[in-house]
Amino acid sequence: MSKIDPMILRVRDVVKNYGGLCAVAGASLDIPRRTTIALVGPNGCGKTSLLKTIFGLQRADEGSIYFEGESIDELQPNEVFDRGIVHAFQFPRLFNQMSVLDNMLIAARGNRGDRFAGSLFSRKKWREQEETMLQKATDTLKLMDLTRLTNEPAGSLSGGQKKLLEISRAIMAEPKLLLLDEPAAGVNPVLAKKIFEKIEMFRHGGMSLLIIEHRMELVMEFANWVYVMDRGKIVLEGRPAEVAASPLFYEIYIGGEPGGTDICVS
Amino acid sequence: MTYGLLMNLLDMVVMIGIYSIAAISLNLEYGFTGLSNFGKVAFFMVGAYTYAILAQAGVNFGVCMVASAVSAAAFGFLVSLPALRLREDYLAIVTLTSGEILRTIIQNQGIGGGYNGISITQIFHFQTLMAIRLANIGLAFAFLGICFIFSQLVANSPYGRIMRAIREDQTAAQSYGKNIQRYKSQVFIMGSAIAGIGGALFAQYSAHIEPGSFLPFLTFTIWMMVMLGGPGNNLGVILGAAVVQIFQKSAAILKDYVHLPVDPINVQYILFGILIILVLFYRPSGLLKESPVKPPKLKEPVNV
Amino acid sequence: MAPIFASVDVRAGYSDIVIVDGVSLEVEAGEIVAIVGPNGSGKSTLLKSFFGFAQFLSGKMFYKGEDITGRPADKMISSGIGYIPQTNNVFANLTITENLQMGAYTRSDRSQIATEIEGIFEIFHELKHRAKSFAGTLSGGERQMLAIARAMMGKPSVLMLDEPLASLSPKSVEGILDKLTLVRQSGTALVMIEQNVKRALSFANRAYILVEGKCIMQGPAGELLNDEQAKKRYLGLGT
Amino acid sequence: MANTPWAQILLFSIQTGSVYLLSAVALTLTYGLSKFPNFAHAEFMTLGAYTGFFIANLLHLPLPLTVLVCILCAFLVSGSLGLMSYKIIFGPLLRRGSSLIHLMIGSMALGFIIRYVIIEIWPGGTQSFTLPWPEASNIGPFRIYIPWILPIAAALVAGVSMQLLLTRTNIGRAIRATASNPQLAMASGINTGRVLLTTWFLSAGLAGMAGLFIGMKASFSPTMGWNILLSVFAVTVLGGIGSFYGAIAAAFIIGLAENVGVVILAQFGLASDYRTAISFVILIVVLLIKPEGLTRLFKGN
Repeated sequence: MSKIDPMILRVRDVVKNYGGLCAVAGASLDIPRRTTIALVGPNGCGKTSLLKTIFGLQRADEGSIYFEGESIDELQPNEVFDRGIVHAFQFPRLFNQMSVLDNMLIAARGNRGDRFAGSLFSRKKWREQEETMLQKATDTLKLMDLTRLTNEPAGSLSGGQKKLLEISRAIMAEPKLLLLDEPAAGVNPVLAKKIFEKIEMFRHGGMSLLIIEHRMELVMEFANWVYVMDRGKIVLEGRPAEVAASPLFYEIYIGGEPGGTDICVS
Repeated sequence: MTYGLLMNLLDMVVMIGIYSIAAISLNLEYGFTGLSNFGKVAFFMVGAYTYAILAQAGVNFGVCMVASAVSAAAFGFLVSLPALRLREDYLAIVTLTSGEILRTIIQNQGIGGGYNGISITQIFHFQTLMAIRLANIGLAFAFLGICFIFSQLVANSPYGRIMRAIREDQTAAQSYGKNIQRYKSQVFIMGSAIAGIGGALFAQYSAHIEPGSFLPFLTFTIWMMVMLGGPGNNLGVILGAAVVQIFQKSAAILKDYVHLPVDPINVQYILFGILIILVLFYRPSGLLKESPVKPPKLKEPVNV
Repeated sequence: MAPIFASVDVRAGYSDIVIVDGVSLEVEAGEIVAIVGPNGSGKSTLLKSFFGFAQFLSGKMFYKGEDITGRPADKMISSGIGYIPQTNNVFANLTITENLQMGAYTRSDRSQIATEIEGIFEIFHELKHRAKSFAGTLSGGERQMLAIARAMMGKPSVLMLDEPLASLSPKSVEGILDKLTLVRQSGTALVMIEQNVKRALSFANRAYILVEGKCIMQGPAGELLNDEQAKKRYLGLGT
Repeated sequence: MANTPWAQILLFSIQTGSVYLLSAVALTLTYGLSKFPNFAHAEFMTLGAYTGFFIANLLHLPLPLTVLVCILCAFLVSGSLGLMSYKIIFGPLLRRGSSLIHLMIGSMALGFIIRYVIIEIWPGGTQSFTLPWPEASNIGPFRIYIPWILPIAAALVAGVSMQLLLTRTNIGRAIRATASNPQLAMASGINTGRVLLTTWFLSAGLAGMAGLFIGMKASFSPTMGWNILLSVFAVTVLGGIGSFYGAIAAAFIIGLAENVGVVILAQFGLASDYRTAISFVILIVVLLIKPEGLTRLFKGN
């Protein structure tokens, strides 16, 4: 594909099984550039599994994934990261014994000192680079109100702060596409709203987002498009208001028996 | 007797220098990167035998040292190929086994004299034992200094930050673009090279080495130095090496000079075991805590 | 009548993340209580914290009038409170019969067990012909069935189930609900977590609605079912 | 060894396999439940040999009785030590959430403590039993000597008893249940703490028995357990950690590989010291190609 793909990410018929149980049963979705896409659905419907598959943390059993028109199915997470996708975990996976700042600097791209030879022989160069990175890290931390914790070990943060740091760290990596797994879970509603406002700011800066989120008021306010997942399949998509008004959506969340088979056994 | 004691003391200082080098090498692997190398003695042994064989062939000291580091690094690379893909418990078993197999090979294939070992002419030929020991102290600490500075430079750079990140959470490190396989392999090679230098100095100083000098207990001793001194802190592991060495030498001296109902060497091993378990329980971070990587200061102060 | 099981002002979570923030719950003997709420509302954490599988931060628990706060999981089970986790709720490497035997682990009347397993197979006849297969070979619906059968072997007075109907096909859902009705008829009270409000409320006697770790509504299931306000707040659409 | 007839090599393989079976089934039990390789397992074996040695010198009973008492004592002494080591060291460390590496280091430390206590009590290196075994005799193509046959018989008895224990008794099923799903085991009212204590007792006890048989076969020293530990690890990994049947199959595979391998190596003029190298190669290959070992072949354990 020579022309620029209008979709930054295309997911086609992805299937992922765990042992005999099927987590993702042929899901497809598209993410246009500079949009916030919400992925919603009941517990255990395969959302987190889909996100992990996109990021290369696990291999899809079937289907394909294209990022900016190129297949990324076979890539390791670090290679997916290099392409420009960043994944923030649902339960923060911080480097607990390292300072908040170190956690941020790890995410920075293109540091000369990341390489062995560079760390020893280009000391001056990476020190200069780190000054710029430091500026960016402190700015981001400030935005997330973590400034006063800059030098604390990440492990000593409270639950909500860890969540904020997980997201800050992802932003530090300047993703083209950011995958967020429940950014608002476990944080109070005021903070959750704040997180989303900041995310919105980054979208205006050119980032695309795929967010798993349960709080419909946040989805309504911030998402441009919603995919609803149920039992491993995308069953509904549309604008937030359309989805929220759809009877099927109510069926899935609140009641009724949407069609479908038992957990597929392979 | 006082002369004897003094010589023992000097001997101890030399050994502190040599073991500190080994401890620094394990600290790179375990302390900073979280790799469970339970076969440290193998890399130490490769360095020692390379040095011994080359020195016997009349090769110049500097070349011997470089060759020891390189051959240990090569062996490290070889072991790292299969081993670093594995879980940490498997890595421990495989590295441990490599050391044992290597020792078997050296014994049975008659490498460096097989079971009987190999003698090495020392590089210092002074009149008195005291002068020789002092010179060895200088030599060991010079190399310790080099290894220490190297290790500090690596550990306190963005590279070192990644090493720590791999230790804390491999998946998260990989999710932030780090090719963890490559980093682990590089660290393993670095650690092996430094262990090789330690081994070479050990061979040079001991004047005679044999397979029996490289038992798994040596690995355990080095681990003890790191655990006790403080994983992730290079000064800490040197302190650990000193404490363990003082302990070990005291037991040996005690055995020579005092008659006890129990063998102090045995008691020392037993106490080592107990000490390590106590450290695991009450001071898992060791005597000295890890220091964070220092980024350059911002030119303008941050307004909090 | 005094409740058979009660929790008072429970706060629970993981390490320092508070997920359940002050939930009080009462269960009468023989009734079906549903705990409903959207994803991440803390339903599952609440149940887990009762057994110490999530951190029980503060609050009290009572069983048959006795304070059981802080009792270890195995003691909770042996005193008559059964628990079925949402996932991994069978011993995959044990046969179905062995799974049932593990369910009766805490009982002292061992001689009865063999005959009771026969009895259980009468109710859960779907499992009978596979008695000797490993539980790991069962499908999702069958696993859930076995999990319930296993828990019933312990003769609990209260059985707590974490989303027993999640990701099941409509047919399996019906099958499970049938069995749960039988369980209830045997006198065991049920505490059931369910995301699907309509399904839960039409099955339960009473219900608690959890949103963001707090109980926002409670009452007889029938009343909640027709409450528009409840529906809105449940989805986070109302105020 | 090069001229040993193949029938005899087969017998030796079965005998080696039997010893590995005892030791590896034991190791896999704690490895599967506590999730770390216990390096002190080596010393549990050594202790079994020395306990038997001590008892045999103490007693003046008919040979069969002596052997029986030795086995019992080796089992009980090593077993009790295993139980205590879990209660005092590993249990508390696991509850504190110690890392895998810390647990391994802790088990190595414990191993050194036991080893040097043994050296302190029985100084002087190699020891051997002075039991009045009947002379070796030829039966068919085999040359039979009681100390060679003993481990085979013991492995058979222990294997069958373990099988019965694990499938027919409540505690045995609880052990398997805890290995399969610890949280659900707790949610079934199983006191998992007690289950773990039991497995550590059983595991160390069996290791003690294995050590005793190695000791009876020839001479033994304080490093005896350590010397075969690597083979035992190879068996455990090949069998698939925590798999009972896998460990049994793997024990005989490694036993055969080592005995046949040594003969083949001898033809190339290589020493029999390389037998550990054979299991090492198998270990590496298994870890790289099939890290789950033989478990898939034996589903359900």
